[in-house]
Amino acid sequence: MLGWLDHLILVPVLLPLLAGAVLIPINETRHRLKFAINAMSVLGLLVTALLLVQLVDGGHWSEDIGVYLAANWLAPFGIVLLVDRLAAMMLLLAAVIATATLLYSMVRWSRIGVHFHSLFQFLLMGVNGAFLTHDLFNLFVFFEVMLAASYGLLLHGYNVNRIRAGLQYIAVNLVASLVFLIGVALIYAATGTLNMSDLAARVAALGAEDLALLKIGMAVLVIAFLVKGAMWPLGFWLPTAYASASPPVAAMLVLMTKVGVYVIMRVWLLVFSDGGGEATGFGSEFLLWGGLATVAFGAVGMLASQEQGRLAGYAAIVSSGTLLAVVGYGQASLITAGLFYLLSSTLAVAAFMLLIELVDRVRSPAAAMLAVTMEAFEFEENPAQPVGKGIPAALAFLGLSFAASTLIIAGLPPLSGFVAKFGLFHALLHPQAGDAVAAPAWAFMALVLVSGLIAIIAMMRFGVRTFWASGAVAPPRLQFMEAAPVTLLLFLCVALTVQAGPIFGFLERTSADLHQRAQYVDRVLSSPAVSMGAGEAGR
Amino acid sequence: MRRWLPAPLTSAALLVTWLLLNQSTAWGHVLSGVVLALSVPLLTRKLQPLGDPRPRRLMVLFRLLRMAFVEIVRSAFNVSSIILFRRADKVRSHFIRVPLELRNPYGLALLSMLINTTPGTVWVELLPGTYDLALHVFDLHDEQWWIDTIKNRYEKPLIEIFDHEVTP
Amino acid sequence: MTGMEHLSAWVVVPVALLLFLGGAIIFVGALGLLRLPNFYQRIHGPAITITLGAGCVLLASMILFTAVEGRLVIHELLISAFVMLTAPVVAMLIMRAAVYRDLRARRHLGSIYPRAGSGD
Amino acid sequence: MTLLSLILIPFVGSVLAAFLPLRGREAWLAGGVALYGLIATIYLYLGAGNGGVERYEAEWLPQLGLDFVLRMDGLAWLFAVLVQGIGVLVVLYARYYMSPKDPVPRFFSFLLAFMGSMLGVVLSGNLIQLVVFWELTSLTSFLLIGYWHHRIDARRGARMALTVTAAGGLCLLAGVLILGSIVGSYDLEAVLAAGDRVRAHHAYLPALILIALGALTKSAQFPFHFWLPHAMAAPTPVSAYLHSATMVKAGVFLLIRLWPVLSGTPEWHWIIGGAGVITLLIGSFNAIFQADIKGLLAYSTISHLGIITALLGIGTPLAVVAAIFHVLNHATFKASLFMAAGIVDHETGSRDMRVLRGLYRVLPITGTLAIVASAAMAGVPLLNGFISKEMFFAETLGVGGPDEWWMSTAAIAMGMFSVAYALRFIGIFVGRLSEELPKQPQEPPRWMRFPVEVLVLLCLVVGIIPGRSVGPFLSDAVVSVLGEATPAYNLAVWHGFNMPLLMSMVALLGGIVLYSWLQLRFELRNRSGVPVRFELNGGHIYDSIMLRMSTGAGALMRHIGTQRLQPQLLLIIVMMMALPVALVRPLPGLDTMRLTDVDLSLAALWLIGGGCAIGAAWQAKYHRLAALILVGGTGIITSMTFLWLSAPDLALTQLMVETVTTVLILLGLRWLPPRIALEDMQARVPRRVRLRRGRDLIVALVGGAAMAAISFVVLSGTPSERIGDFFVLHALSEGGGSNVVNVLLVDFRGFDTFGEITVLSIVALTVYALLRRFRPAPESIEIPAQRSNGIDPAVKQTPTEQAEHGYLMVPGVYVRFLLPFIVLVAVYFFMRGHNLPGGGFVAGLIFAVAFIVQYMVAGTAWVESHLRLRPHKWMAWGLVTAALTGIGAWLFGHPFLTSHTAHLRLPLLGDVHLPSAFFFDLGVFLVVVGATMLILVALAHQSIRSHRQLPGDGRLAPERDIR
Amino acid sequence: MMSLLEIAIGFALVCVILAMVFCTIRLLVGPSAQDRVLALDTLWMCAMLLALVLGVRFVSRVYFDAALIIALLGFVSTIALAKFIMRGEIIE
Amino acid sequence: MNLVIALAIGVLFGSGIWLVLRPRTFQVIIGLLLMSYAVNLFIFIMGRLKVDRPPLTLGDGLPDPTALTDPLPQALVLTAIVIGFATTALYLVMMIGSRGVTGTDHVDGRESEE
Ligand code: NA
Ligand code: NA
Repeated sequence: MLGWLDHLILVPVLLPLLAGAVLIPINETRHRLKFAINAMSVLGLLVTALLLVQLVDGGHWSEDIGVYLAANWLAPFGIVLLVDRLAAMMLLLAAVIATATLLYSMVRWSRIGVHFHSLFQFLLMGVNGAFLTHDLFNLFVFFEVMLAASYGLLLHGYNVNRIRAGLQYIAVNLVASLVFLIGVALIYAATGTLNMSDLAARVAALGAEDLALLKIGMAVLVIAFLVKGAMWPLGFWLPTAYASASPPVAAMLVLMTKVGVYVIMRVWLLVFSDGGGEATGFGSEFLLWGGLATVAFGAVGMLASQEQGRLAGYAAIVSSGTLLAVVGYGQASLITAGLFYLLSSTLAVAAFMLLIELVDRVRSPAAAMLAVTMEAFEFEENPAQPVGKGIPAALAFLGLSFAASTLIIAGLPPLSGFVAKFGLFHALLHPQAGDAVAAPAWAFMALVLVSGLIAIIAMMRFGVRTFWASGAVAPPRLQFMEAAPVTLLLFLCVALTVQAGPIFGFLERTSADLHQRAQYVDRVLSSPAVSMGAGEAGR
Repeated sequence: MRRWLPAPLTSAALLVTWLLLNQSTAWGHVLSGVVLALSVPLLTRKLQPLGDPRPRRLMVLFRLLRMAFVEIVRSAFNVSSIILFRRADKVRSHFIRVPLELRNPYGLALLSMLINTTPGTVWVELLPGTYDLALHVFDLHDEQWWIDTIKNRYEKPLIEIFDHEVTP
Repeated sequence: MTGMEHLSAWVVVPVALLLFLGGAIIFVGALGLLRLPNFYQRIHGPAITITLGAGCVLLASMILFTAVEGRLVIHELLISAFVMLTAPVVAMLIMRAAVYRDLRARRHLGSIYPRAGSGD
Repeated sequence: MTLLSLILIPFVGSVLAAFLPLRGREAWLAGGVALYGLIATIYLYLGAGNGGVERYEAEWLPQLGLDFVLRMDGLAWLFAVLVQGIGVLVVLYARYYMSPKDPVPRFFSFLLAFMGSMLGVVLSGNLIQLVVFWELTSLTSFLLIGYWHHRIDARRGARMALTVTAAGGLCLLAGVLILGSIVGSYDLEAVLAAGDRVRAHHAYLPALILIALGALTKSAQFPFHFWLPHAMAAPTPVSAYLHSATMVKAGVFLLIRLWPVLSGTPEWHWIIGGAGVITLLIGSFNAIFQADIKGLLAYSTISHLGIITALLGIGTPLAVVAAIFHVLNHATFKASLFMAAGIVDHETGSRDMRVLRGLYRVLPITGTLAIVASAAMAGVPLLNGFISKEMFFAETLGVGGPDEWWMSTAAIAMGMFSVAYALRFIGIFVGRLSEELPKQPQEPPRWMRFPVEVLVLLCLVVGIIPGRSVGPFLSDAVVSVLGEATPAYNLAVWHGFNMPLLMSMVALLGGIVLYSWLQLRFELRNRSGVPVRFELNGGHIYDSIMLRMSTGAGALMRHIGTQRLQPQLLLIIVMMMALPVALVRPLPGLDTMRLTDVDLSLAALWLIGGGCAIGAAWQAKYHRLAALILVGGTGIITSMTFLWLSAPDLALTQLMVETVTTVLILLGLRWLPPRIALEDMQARVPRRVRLRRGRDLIVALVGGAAMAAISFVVLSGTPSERIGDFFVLHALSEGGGSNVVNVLLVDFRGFDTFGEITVLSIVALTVYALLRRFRPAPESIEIPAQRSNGIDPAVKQTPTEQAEHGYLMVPGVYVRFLLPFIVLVAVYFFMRGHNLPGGGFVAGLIFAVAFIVQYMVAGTAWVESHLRLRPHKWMAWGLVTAALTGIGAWLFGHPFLTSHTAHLRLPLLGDVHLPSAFFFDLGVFLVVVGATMLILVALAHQSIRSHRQLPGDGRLAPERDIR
Repeated sequence: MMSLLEIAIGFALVCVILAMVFCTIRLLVGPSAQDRVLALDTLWMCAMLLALVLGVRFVSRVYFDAALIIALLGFVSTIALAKFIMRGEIIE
Repeated sequence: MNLVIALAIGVLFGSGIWLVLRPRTFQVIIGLLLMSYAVNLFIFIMGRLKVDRPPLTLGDGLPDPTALTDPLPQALVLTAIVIGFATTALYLVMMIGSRGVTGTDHVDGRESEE
C-alpha cells in the first residue's frame, strides 16, 4: 500500500512545478511575493531531500530503494521514479545549491530579467526529475526541462557575451539532445524497453544482433551524457557558458554538469556491472581514459585561463573528468571516494562561482556599480537597489572564502577537497583484495596530483592579482545576503571534512547499492501497483 | 436574441460542421453541437467586426452557385487543354481592370471566391483607393467580354444578395 | 481491404472513373505549375488541381464510404468547404505579393499597373 | 588533552587575532599562546621525555585508516620546544618590529596559524595528517611572505614558495600514500615498525623519491633551493621564524622521522646525500656574494640545511645525532642573526651590505650580538655551531671508505665559504659609518633586542657546555629515532687533536684567506652577484617555467580546445559515429538480401522529401526563404510518411507543428537582414574554406550513410519482445481510450507529457523574457516594403487600415469568418483525442493558429484591442490543471497521475465516461495554447516596438505588456 | 470489378505523387520566391489529396483527419509566406 | 519500404549535419529542423514499419498487438516533436537576438578570422 511517505519521492518534481506554474502569472513588480514563493518551494525541497535521505538510509523501504510507479502502471510499462541513496544524496545536493543560489540572487539577479523565479523552479524540477527517473525517455524529457530552463536562466540579463555563449550552449545542447534520442531509440529497438532496471534485467539474455544494437545505442547515448558532463573533447561549451552566465546561474550550471555524470554512473553501473553477460564492463575503458583526458584538458585550461569564470569552468571540467574516470574504473571503494569528491567539488565550485562577482568588486569597487548599470541599461523596471553598503571585514571574508574554495578545488589540506583526493588515492592504492595496483591507477593519481598543483598555481595567480596586486584600498561593498550563501556552501565543505567519517559510511553504502544490480531489478520489476479493483491485470 | 445568438448563420453552419465532423446525429452530439454553436461565436465575436453574413435572396444565391459550378468545370477543362496542348508563348495572360459597384465585404469575398475557384482567373486586389478589381486572366481573348461577364453574371446577383443595406 | 470486396459495379465504376478523372486533373494542374513559362501563368495550374481534382477525389471518397459503411458519409463536404474558403485567400495573397515584388523590381506588368518607379 | 591544546590553541588564537577588535594587543595574544604552548610542552616532558610517548587519538575517517592522532616522543618534543620557544621570541621581536601602519591583526593571525600547523607537523601520529599540516605550513608561509602584498617581490616570493612547497607537498602525499599501502596503515608507529618490509618492497623507490621531493622542496634543497632567497621579502620576524628556525626544518624533520623506515639503502644515500652535498656547496658559495643581508642569511640557511640533509644521507647513526643537533644549533644562531639583520634594517632603513658600514659605532650591543652569532654560524669554537659542524666533518670522513676524500673536501670548502660569508656579514659593523643611510640608526628598544640576547646566550651555553645543556633532550630525541641503534656519543667542545679539528682549522683559516682574496680581487664588499656566470638560476628557471606553462597552455588550448561552435558540433557528430565503431565488436552486418525491397510510391515520396532536404541544405546560406520553404516540403513528406505508416497522430501533430514553425521562423526572419551573395562568390573561395567544406561534406555523407545503415539494420531485424504490446492490450480496458498513442501520452506515460508541457512553458517564458530586451539589427528595422516607399500603398497604412479598407479587406473576410470554425475543429480534435487521432496538443496548436491568423490579417494592435488572450495565465492554468489532475489520484490513495474514469449517466446524453486523463489533456491544451501564443505574439510585438522607435534614438519606447 | 477500383486508386495515387514531384521541382527551381510559395501551397494540397486517396485505398477514416487539417489550416503557412514576400513582415 | 525509409533518414540526417556544421545561424536552425525530422523518423521506425495498422483499438474484444504497429515509439516521437518545436523557437529568438546585438549572423557571434 502507498504510504504518504512514498509520495515524498514525487515531491522534488511536483513542488517546483507547481511553484513555477503559480509564479508565472504573478506580476514582476511583486518581487517579495515571488521570492517568497520560490523560497518556500526551495525550503520544501530541502526538507524533502533530508527526509528522503533519512528514509533511504533508515530502512524504510526494502533494499533501501524507494519506488514510485507514476500513474500506477507496473514497471517496466509505466514510468518509474526511483530513490536510492545516490538519488537522495543528489537531491539534497541540488536543494542545497538551490538554497544558496536563491539567497544570492535575492539582492539583484532575480530582478534583472523577467520570470527568473519560474525558470529557477523549473530548472530544479528538471534536475530533480533527472535524478529520480528510472526511465530513459523520461530522462530525456527531464533533461530537456532542465536545459530549457537553463537556457532561459543563462540568458537572464541580456548582454553580448551571454547571447554569444547562449547561442553556442543552445546549439550544442540541441544537437546533443538529438543524439540522446537516437541512443534511446536504438536501445528500445534492441531491448524493447526503456526502464533502466528492465534493461539491466534483459541485457544478459540479448542475442548477438540486439546486443550489438544495444551497445551502439549506449555508445551514442553516452555521447549525449558526456556533452552535458563535459568530457573532452565534448565539453568546450562549458567554460564559455560558465564565464558568461550570471553568478547564480553559473552556480546552478555547476550542479547540472554533475547531472550528466550522475546519469552515466546510474546507467553504467546498473546495466554494465557484473552480471551483464557479454555486455559487462562495456565502455568502461573509454570512460576511464576519456575522464583522464578530461582532467588533463581541464588542468591545461585552468593554466591558460585569463578570467575567473573560465577558470572555474575548467575546474568543473577537471571535476567532471575525475568523476568519469571514477565511473570507468568501476571499483566500489573508488566510487565511494568519487561521490565524496562529487559533493565537495560541487559545493566548492558553486561557492566559487558565487564568489567571483563579489571578488571582482575588490578589483575595482566601481565594477559592481557598473555591472548594475550595464545590466539595467535596457531594463524597463529599474532594479530596486544598488549594491549594498560595505560590511566590516568584507575583504577578509572574501579573501578567506576565496582561499577556502581554492583549497577545496585544488584538493589541498585541510578541507574536504583534500579528504576527497585522499579517498580517491587510497582507493586506487587499495584495490580489491588480492589485486595489484593497476597501471591506470598510477596515471590517475599522477593526473589528479598534477591537476591539483595546476589548480593552485592558476587560482593563486588570480587570488594574488585580485587581493594583493589590485591596490584596492576601500573595502568592497557587500551585502549580507550575498555573503551568506557563499558561507553556507563553504561551511558545508568544512562540515564534510569534519564529519568525513559518517559521510564516508553513507557513501560506502551508496556505492555498495550501486553494485547490486539484482537488487534494483528485483525492487523495480516487482513493485506492486495500488489495486484499482477487479480485472486490472496491468496494475 | 441578438445578444445570445449574434450570428445565427454562423451558428447554424457550426452546428452542421460539428455534426458532419462527428458523423452522427446522436443526441449527445446534437446537444454538444448546439452548445458549441452558441458559445463559440460568442467567444470569437470580438474579432469579427463584420458580424454575421446576411444574404437575402437565397434563390439568387443558389442560381449563382449553380452557374459558377458549371463555369468552374468548364474552365477547368479549358485550362487543362491549354496546359496540355498549347505552346506556352501562345497563351495570352493579362491583367485587366474591372470596376465594381459591389461594396459589401461578404459580397466581395464571395465574388473573389467564385473568381478564384474558377480556373483561369485570379483576383489580385481591389486597386488602391478604388473599388476597381485587378484581375489576372490566364488566356485573354477579349478584355471587354471578361468585364461584362463578371459584372453581369457575378456582380449583379451578388449586389442583389448582399448590398441591401448600404455599406460605406 | 475491409468491406470493399462486396461493392457493386454501381459503386465501383463511378468511383473508379472519378479517381481516374481526378488523378488526371491533379496531374495536369501540377504539370501546369511545372511547365508554364511565367509565374502569372503558373498560378492558374494548381487552381484546377484544387477545384476539380480535389472535387473528384472527394466525391469518389463519399460514394465509396457511403457504400462501404451503408450510410450517408458526406463529411468530405467539409473539406471542400474549407478548401473553398482558404484557397482564394492564398491565391489572392500570392498574386498580390508577386505583383508588388515585380513592381518593386521595376518590371512591367501591363497597363493597369503604372510602370513602377513613378511613385518615387 | 594537553597535547590537543597545543594544536588547537594556536588556531583559536589565530581566529581571535583576526576577528577580535584587539587594537594592537594581538602581540600579547600571540605571545600568550606561544608561551602557553611552551610551558605545556615542557610539562609534557613528563610523558614524552626519557623514551616515553604521549598520544592523543580521535576518530576521523576510520574507513580509510585516517584518524586524528597526535604523538609526542623525544624528537617531536624537541621540535615542539623549538617551534614554541622561538615562537615566543619572534612574537616579542615582532611586537616592536612591525610598524603601527601595518595591519598587525592579520600578521599575528597568520603567525599563530603557522605555529599551529608546524606543531601539527611535528606532532602528527598519522602520515596523512602530517601531510595535511605540512601543506598548511606552506599556505601560512605563503600568506606571511606575501604580507606586504603591495610589494611585487613579496607577491612573487610568496607565489614561488607556495608553488614549490605545495608541489612538494603533493609529491609527499603520493609518497606517503604508497608508503601507507606498503605498510597497510598510515599510523606513524606502524610505519616506523615496518622499515624492513618497506625497503624490500618494489614500490620503495617511488615512495622514497616522492617523499624526498616533499622534504627537499620544503627544506630548500638543490634543485629547489631557489624559493628561499625570494621568500626573504617577508617581514624579518617571519624570516627568522619560518625560513630559518622552523618551517624549512620540516623537510629535515620528516627525513629524520622516517629515517628508520627509509634509510640504509644506496638510493637513500645517493638521493638525500647527493642533494645535501650539492646544496651545502651552492648555498654557501652563493651566500658570499649576496649584497642583501637577508639574502646572505637565506643562502646560508640553504647551506646549513644542506649540511643536515647530507648528514642524514650519510646514514650512520652518529650522523643522525649530528643532524638533530645541528637543527637546534642552526635554529638558535640563524634566528638571532635574522633578528639582528632585522634590527639593522629597521634602524638604518637598508639591508644593502654595499651601503652598510661601521654600524658598530651606533649599534654596539646589536653589533656584538650579531658578531657572536655569525661566529657561531662560521663554526668558531666555543659556540654551538662549532660542535655540530665538527661532528659533520667527522662523519664526512667515513663516507666512501678511508680513501675517499671528496665528501670531506666538499665539507671543508663549505666551511671556508661559510667563514667568508660570515666575515662579509660582520663587515657591516666595521669601518667608518656610512653616510648614505636612509635613516639615522640607534639602538632598538630594549625588548626588541631581548630575543637576540636570549638566543646568543643559548649559542654560548650550548657551545661551552653542550652535554649539560641540551644533552638529555638531544638524547631523548635521538633515542626516539634510532631506538636500539642509538650510538654512543660524547657532546663536548674538546675531543683532542683529530681530523675534524684539523678540518675546522683549515676551514676557518681558509675562509679568512678566501674572504681577503675575494675582497682584493673582486671588491667583494661592493658586489651583488656571483662573479662566475651561473647559468642555473633557479628563480629565473622558475619564472620561465611558469611563463612557459601559461603561454604553452594557451597555445596548447588552441589545439586541444576551441571556443568556436562549429568544431564542437563536428566533434559531437564525429564522436557519435566513431564511438560505436570503436567500442562495439562485432558491428551488426547489413542484410544485403533485403536491399531490393523497395516501395515505389514511398520512394517517389522520399525523392521529394530528400530533394527538398538537400535543396534546403544548398540554399540556406543566401536564400533563406527558399530554404525554409524547402524544409516545409520535407515536413509535408514526413507527415505523409507518418500517415502512411500507421501513425495518424504523428501526422496531425507534424502538420500543425510544420505550420506553426513556418510562421515562427518567418516572424524571426523578419529580424535577420538578408545575406547578399557577393558577385564573385564562387570565384574566390580560399583553399582553407574549400578544405573545410570538403571535410564537412564527407562527415555529412558518412553520417547520413551511417544513419541509413543503422536504420536499415533495425528495420530488417526481428523485433524483440517489447513493452509496446502491453499498451495495445491495455489501452482500452484500463486506460479507457482506444487511441493507444493518446492513452500513452496522458496515462501510461503521462509523466513524460507532464515534462513536455513544462518544457514548452519554459521556452515560452524564456522567449518572452529575451524578447523584452530584444534589440534588432539596425538594418532590419525597416522592412523591404518600407524601403521601396511609395510602390506599395499599404506602406502608408496602419495594419488596421490595411485590414479595413486596404488589400487585406477581402482576405480578412475569409479569415475572420473561418475563426469559429477553426475553434470548433480544435474542440473536435480535443474531444476525440482519447479514442481517435487528436488530443490536447494538436487541438492546442489548432486553437493557437486560429488566433495567429487573426493577427496576420488584422494586425497586433487591432486584435489586442479587441481581445486579450492572456497566454501567461493559460500556461499557468494548464500546468496547474495537469498537476492537480495528477495529484487528484492521491485522494483515492493512488500514485500521481493514476487515471480514474467517472461513469456518469446524464439525461439525453446517456452514459458518459469522463476519464481524469481528459482533464490532464485539458491542461496540455491550455499550456500549448498559452505557450504557442506567447512565443508568436511576443515575436510579433517586436514589430510594434520598432515601428514606435524614434529615428536617431537608440532607446525604445516603453512597451505594453502582452499579459 | 475489384481490380478496376484498385487500378483507379493506383492511378490516382501515382498522379498525386507525380504532381507532388512536379511541385518539388518547381520548389527547387523557383526561380522567384512566389513560385516557391505557390509550389509549396500546391504541395500541401497534393498532400491533402494523397491523404484522401490513401483513405480510399485503405477504406479507413483515419486518413480523413489529416486531410481536414490540411484543408482548414494548410493555408496558414502559405499566407504567412506570401505576406512575408510581399511586406517583409507577417504580423504588423 | 525499409530501404526507402532508411535512405530517407540518411539523406535528412546528412543534410542536417552539413547545415549544422555551417557558420551561419540560419543554416544551423534549418539543419536542426532537418535533423529533428530524421531523428523523429528514426525513433518512429524503432517500432518497425506497418502500413495501415494505426494503434487504434476500436474493435470489440481483445486487441491483437501483433496486428497493430508499436504505439510506444509514436508516443515518444510526439513528445520529441513538441520539444523540438519548443527548442527551435528558442534558437530562433537567440538567432535574431544575436544578430541584433553582435551585428553578425555567425554562429560564434563574431566573424571568424579567416
Ligand atoms: Na481562379
Ligand atoms: Na671518506
